Amino acid sequence: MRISVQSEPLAPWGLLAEYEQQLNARHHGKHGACASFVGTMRDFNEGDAVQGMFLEHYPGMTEKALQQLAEEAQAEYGLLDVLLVHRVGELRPGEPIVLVAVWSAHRKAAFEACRSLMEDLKRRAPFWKREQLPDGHRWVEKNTTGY
Amino acid sequence: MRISVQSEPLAPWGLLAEYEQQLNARHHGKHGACASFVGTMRDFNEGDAVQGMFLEHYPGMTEKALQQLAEEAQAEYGLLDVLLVHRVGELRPGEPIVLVAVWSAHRKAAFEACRSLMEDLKRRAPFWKREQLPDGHRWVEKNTTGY
Amino acid sequence: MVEANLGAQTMTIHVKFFASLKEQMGCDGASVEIGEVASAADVWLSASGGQPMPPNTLVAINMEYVDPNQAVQDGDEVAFFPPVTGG
Amino acid sequence: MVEANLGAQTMTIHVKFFASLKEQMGCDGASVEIGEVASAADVWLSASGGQPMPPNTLVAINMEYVDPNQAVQDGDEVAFFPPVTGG
Repeated sequence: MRISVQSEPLAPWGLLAEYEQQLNARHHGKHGACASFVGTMRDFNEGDAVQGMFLEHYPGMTEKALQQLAEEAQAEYGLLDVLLVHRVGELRPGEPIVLVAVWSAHRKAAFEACRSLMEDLKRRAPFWKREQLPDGHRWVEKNTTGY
Repeated sequence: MRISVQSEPLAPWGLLAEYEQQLNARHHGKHGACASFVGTMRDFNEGDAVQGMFLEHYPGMTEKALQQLAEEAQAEYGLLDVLLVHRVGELRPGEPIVLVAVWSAHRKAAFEACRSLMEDLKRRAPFWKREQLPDGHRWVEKNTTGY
Repeated sequence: MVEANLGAQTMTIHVKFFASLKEQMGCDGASVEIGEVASAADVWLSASGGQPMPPNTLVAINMEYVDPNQAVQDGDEVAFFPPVTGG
Repeated sequence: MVEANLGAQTMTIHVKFFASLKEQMGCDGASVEIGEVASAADVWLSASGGQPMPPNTLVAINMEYVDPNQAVQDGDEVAFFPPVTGG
């Protein structure tokens, strides 16, 4: 399991390729399924053009909360592994914000765990988005529903 | 949209990285969500050790069926893009069999479309698995349920 | 077609078998001649030498899934295969 | 603790504000001295100069979510923030 919060640009496919090499060394042939999700910054939200975003977090608590969520999902769905990386700081449209990937023996657990982990992250992990609009900034007040 | 069937080893993360570059050129900032699934050959099935696998397909119909499934999912979920790659021929345990990736504005559509497309593929795309066991081979008779 | 009622014409149908069905039939396909009013199920009987079609066999005409009772046309490619197991 | 009934001791609580609440309070945190029986909500009142806590404010003590009525201990880090919007 690897959990991280980073201010550098997030390259999800490179991270996955790299992580999966280690993972194959640990349980080659045991995982039949990997489900992943990448959330990316859009250039629109609630009908407005968005030029940039600042992602604030709570250093210490954010990592701890992500770790708890990943461990809960691993236990609940019997996952073989979890990779969870979240971006913070200043972002431009088109840049990835979050990567959630889970590995399991069968696909049902992978699909369900990936989605559930992403929803839990949105509901419980301490991150806050401030959007830069043409005429000022605003804090995003709540996430869209995921189900 | 890109659909392909290949007998060469399938490197899902490299394919995704490459495909997403083209996709960003087309609709940069429009997709907020990418859900993907990679199915990998396990070294066990139904309690038996599996040493290798041969994946047969129906050249022509297989590609046509995958194209139809991808177009149906795109229409039903309002997807921005779909990448679907399936391996055929001789495989070893640990090798990826299939990659399904979908892009959409919001995560609900991406999660649902990715899973639904994968289930439709399992139900309708003409592929057949023959497993190499220690004492001979057997055709897989049906897939496990995904829901 | 004008010939439809003559009953003397035959159609050429290109038959394909896949996976376990190919092993069972001992070949991956054949061309069969069949009367001009025929279904995919009739094609099976002709191509298999009268064997019953295994339960759950899937049928495609020209690479589209069809019901076994679907009529075939001259020159059609008719495929028979077991339940699919990809992904 | 023996001192529990004396009422004269105080606790030092490290307060943090995040996001819109940080902007609203004009600072990202402070250390406050508070009586030795106090809840997170009491810490809010002390740190905010008596302002009402905005609806939906989330509260964490030592980086764990808690109910605002949860008691605080000397040296605790108590954080107040709006609904989270990551991912």
